[in-house]
Formats: sequence, C-alpha cells, structure tokens
Amino acid sequence: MTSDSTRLVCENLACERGGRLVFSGINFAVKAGEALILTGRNGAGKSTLLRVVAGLLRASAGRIKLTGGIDEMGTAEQAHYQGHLDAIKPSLTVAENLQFWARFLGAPADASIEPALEAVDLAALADLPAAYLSAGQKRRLSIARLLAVKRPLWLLDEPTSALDTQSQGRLAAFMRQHLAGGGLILAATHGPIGLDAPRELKMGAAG
Amino acid sequence: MTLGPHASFIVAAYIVTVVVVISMIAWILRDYAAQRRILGDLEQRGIKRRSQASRGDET
Amino acid sequence: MALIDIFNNLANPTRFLALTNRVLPWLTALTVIVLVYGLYRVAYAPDDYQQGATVKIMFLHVPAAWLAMMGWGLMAVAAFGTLVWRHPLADVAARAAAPIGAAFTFICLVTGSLWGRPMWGTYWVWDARLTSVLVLFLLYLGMLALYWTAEDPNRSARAAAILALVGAINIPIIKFSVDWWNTLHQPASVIRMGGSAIDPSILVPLLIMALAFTLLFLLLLLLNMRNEILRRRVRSMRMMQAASI
Amino acid sequence: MNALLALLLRDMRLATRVGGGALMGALFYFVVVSMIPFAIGPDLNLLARIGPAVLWIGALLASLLALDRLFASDHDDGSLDLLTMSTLPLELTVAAKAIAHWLTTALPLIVITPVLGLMLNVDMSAMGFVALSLVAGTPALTFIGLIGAALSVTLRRGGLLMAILVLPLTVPVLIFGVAAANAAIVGPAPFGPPFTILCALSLASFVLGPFAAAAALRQGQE
Repeated sequence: MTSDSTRLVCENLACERGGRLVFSGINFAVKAGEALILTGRNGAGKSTLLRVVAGLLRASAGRIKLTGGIDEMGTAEQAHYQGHLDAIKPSLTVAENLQFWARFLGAPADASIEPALEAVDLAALADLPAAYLSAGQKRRLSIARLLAVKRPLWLLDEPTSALDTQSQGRLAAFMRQHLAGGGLILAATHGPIGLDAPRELKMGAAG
Repeated sequence: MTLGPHASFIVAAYIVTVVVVISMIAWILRDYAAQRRILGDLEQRGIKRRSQASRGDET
Repeated sequence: MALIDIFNNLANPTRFLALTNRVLPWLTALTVIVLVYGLYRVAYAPDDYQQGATVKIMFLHVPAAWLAMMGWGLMAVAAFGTLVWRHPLADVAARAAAPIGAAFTFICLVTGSLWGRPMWGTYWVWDARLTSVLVLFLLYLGMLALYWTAEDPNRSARAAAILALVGAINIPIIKFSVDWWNTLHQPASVIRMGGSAIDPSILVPLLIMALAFTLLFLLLLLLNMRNEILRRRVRSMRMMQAASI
Repeated sequence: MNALLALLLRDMRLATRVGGGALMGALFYFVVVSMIPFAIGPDLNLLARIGPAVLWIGALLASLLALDRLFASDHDDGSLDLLTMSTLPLELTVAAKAIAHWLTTALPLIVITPVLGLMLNVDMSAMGFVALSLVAGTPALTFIGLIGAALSVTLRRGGLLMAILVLPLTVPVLIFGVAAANAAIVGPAPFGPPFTILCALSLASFVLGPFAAAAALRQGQE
C-alpha cells in the first residue's frame, strides 16, 4: 500500500476555531520514510493541525495533499489518527476491540490481529474485557491498531503519554519500522520520541 | 381429578410456571459452568486472587 | 456466642461456598420431595364451589405472590447488611435474589392473569391485588436494570441497597394507594376472590406448596449466590491478571 | 460491506453486554405504559379505546430517549473520530449504527407489545396489527431520532434537549401509526392506507435521517 513515492504536502494551512485563528501559514512536506515532529508550547495548535490533516477539522485556508498513495482515497482514509483518547470500549474484550477496528478500518477479512497484540505485549490479555486495562495498557491497545491495519500516514498526538519507558521504546521501534517501510509520521510531542534526528516543525513561533 | 371447563387455563398456568422455573435453573447452572470455566482458565495461567497473593495460602 | 460464630463463618465467602456445597444436595432432595408431595395434594384437593377447578391455579399463584414479597424483603434485609454492617455477603445475596424474585413475581402475574380470564372474562383487570404485584414487578425490573448497568459490584452495591430500602418502605404505601385508587374507580363486575374462610382441604395443600416454593427459592438463591461469589472471584483474578503484565 | 457488518455487530454486542442499552428501551416502554392506567383509571372500555395511542406514545418516548447516547458515547471515547476516518461514507456508518440500535432497542419493545395490549384490554387479533404498525413505524422514529442524537453530540446536551428537538418531527409518524392501529381495532376505515403511509415515512427517513445526521456530525467537529 505504501510506496516510496508517497508524499504529504501541506501548503499555507490556516485554521480558525471559535473565531480565533489557531495557526496560519503552515507549510511543510513529508516524504516517504520521513518523520516530522510538531513542537511548541501549549495552545500553539499542534493537536489542531493533526486533526486538520486527519480531516476531522476543516482548514480555513490552504490545502493538504497526499500524493503517491491510492489515488481515489483521501488523506484521512490513508491515515491513522492516534489522539488523546484511545477509542476503546470497556465492555468488549481486548481482542474484540482490536478486531473491530481492524475490520472497520479495512484490514483484509482473513488478517489475524494476533501479531499486533503480540507486538504490544497484550496477547496474554486477549480475552479480558478492556475495562480491566490500565491507562498504559489501553494506550498500547490503541497503538496495536496502527500495526493491525496498514496505512501510510501516522498522525500521532502525544503518543508516549501514559506509556512507561519500556513501552515508549517499543513504540519508537514501531515508528522506525514504519518509516523503514516507506511510511510517514506526523507527531506532536513535548519530549523526545525516540527517533534519531527527526525533522522538527516549531509551531507558534511565527504568530 | 377433572379440570372442568377451564382446563386449558389451568394447564397453561402450570406450564408457564414450570417453564419459568426450569429456564431459571438452566440459566443458573449455565452461568455456574461458565464461571467455573473462566476460573479454571485463569488458574491455569497461574493467576492468583488478591487474598491468595498477599496471604500466601488459604485453607 | 454460637450465633456470632456462624455469622463470622458465613462472612467468609470461601467458607460460605464450602457450606453451600455441603447443604445443596440435601436442600435439593428436600425441595423435590416437598414439591412432589405438594403437587400430589394439589391434585386431590377438592374444587371450589364457586370457582371450580380453576382454584388449582391458586396453588401456584398465592405461593408465588408470597415469594415475590419475601424476595424484596430479603433484599431489604440484605440492604441493611450492606449499608450498616458492610457484610460482604449481603450484596451477594441481594444481587442473587433480584432475578429470582422477579421471576416469581412474573409467575404470580401470569398465573393471576390466566386465573382471571375464566373468572373475569379478561386476562387483565386493574384489580388492586394484581396491580400492586405489577408495581412490585416494575420495581424488580428497575433493580435488575440497576445491576445491569453497573458491573462493578462495589459501585452498585450501595445504590442497590438504597433502592431496596426505599422500595421496602414504599411498597405498603403503594399497596394502600392502589387499593384507594381501585375503590374509586373499579367497576363492580369483578368477582373478588377469597372472602370466606378457606377450607382445610384447600388450605393444607396451599401451605405445603408455599413451603415447596420457599424451598425452591432458597435453593435457587444459594445456587445463584454461588455464581455471584465465583463471578467476583473471576473479577478480582482478572484484575490481578491485568496488573501482572 | 465488511466494515459495515463489523460496526453493526460491534454496536449490537455493546448493547447486549453489561452496561449496554438493549432492553432498557423495552423496559422504559413497559413502565410508561403501565403508568397510564393509574392516571386514567382502570375502566377497561376506556383503556381499550385509547390503548393504541398509549402504546404509540410509549414507543415514541422509549425509542427517542434510548437514542440519547448513540453518538455521545462514541464521541466521548474518541471512537467517533476514527469512525469518520474510514473509507466508508459517514452516512452509511451512521445508518449501520441506527440499524443496530433499532434491532437491540425497538425490536424487544415490539415483542412485548402484545403483553401490554392485554393489560390495556386491546383485542388479541387487533394486537397483531398494532405490533405490525410499530414494526412499520419505529424505523422512522429511530432514523428521525438519529438526527437529534447527532445534534446532541454537537451541543453536548443530551436527553431532554434531544426530545424537544425531535418530538415535533415525529408528529406524522404518530398520526399515521395510531391511525393504522385504530383502523385495525375499531375500523371502519381500512388499515391499508395509513399503514402504507407509515411504511413510506420509514423509507423516507431511512434515506433522509443518515444524511442529516452525518451533516450534523461533520458540523459538530468544527
């Protein structure tokens, strides 16, 4: 699904919410195998920018284009969005949660979710209702979603929050693997994310 | 024993009662089997209860 | 002192389970024997001069009504146990009693309705007795819904206990108001049951059936309490399991 | 199709698991309808006459109030974001959720209708027609209510506000639903015409509801 020519281009993006201009004039391009880290103080618009790219918010100006992917699909349909919330239903089991998202987000019907659960070290808890999971385990389960369905663009909002150091290391490994496979990552973060020398976009500096 | 002109109502009342009681028993026994199965599964994985983990053993 | 010992022994779910497992076969046998004997006596009970053979429905209806009320009473007592003494088995008992009480209330309603059809010519009249049992049934359904929405027993226990107590206080008031409402409106066509003293040839089988139903209730209650204890054990083990990784 | 089926199954599963809303609608319906005679009095002839209306009002309230959390719960845990990022059009996603909701909430309600009919002294054979009118009409209630559920996500105020917004929209369903039921019980007007209109209303809202709800959800994300 990902090819080496995939490229995300955002030109002159601006977003307005509740009459306030959150950001404007954002330009960047990310190409296959590359990660762009969004930094900046609170309220600089990192989360908003991610939601705009994910298609969850409308940009008031500018355009977003993902080229080289699957032509008839929009950016949102080729992106994984990992927000502050984990999108996990407590009354479903761990496996049922992941199985649902894998099928809904378009994994092949015969694909197994087993490897993704193994990767985040939740396979032993597969039959447990998700209500029993800790915050970090829930986060890991939502990360398993990124692995269970292949999508070229990962949009990650504070992906390391609630994770312990071991899990953070594991997430960094997933990200490197994704990049090595020609994937793209756009991540908002405060601290180091575990990638070597990623490009950085400092938000809120210009305005 | 004759049930008179309204036999069907009497029989229906007894049938309903029997059905409700039997299905309740079946539900309870099935629930019991299910809980035992999950417990056995958890024990097989070496999970202990809080009281066992803290106190060591319990008679 | 011995009583307190028994109480303390029962407080421990593990001991309670052991005791239950020992009692169950005897209780089952006793229930079956009394039930069979009761049904035998019912079969040979004479017909009522007014209601004919349909009086046989009474042998189900009245014990079920008695258990419907006893079930709620049990839950109210257990509510005290939960709120005042924080007895660990009190909520288990209440939770286990709710569906059984609801089932007997349902039996009471259905048999009453099937009895009403030949007597009154319709399956349902808003007769004071039936109506107050209906309200009791609605209360039971509310209790089941409460248990259903909150899985965490620690959170639902006190809420359910409060509901059980409020219900117990309210039930006489409901009964009274329904009687009052009914005498205001009720058309006179309804034949009231009872009235005259019950003949021993009917009373004795009725009492035996009441005993059999009570034993059945206790049997189901013990079985269901056992399930509830296991369910809580599963819950705590799952919590350990989630924490272990 | 695969994704839609997965969503349908998930929502039905959620409704039937602990804490889910299945049967709550039917329960509410049962309680509301049982309350009416206490207000009106136990006159069986009167109850038989207003029976269909009571059943329809009960079904209306039950199916609307149960819709309250349809999108709100998905919004609160972040699922709604991901649901909109699928390759499926949001309209289809929304429709699948509504169908799951109808199956788990409205269907049990219809199943217990005959029992309630007995209590309201509605004739047994007519009861079948009342249930049939509910089968034809409740999808319209669900799909109109869907719009309200989507709006209440935006407005972060569920329950009563939703009922206020949506109840006026359901007036036609109520009129033809009760008309169909009455025609079946008392006559002399035939059952067919109001029933056909009821079906048409359901079909129309089946088309319209998801579009309006999806539009409301998209606006809500702004």
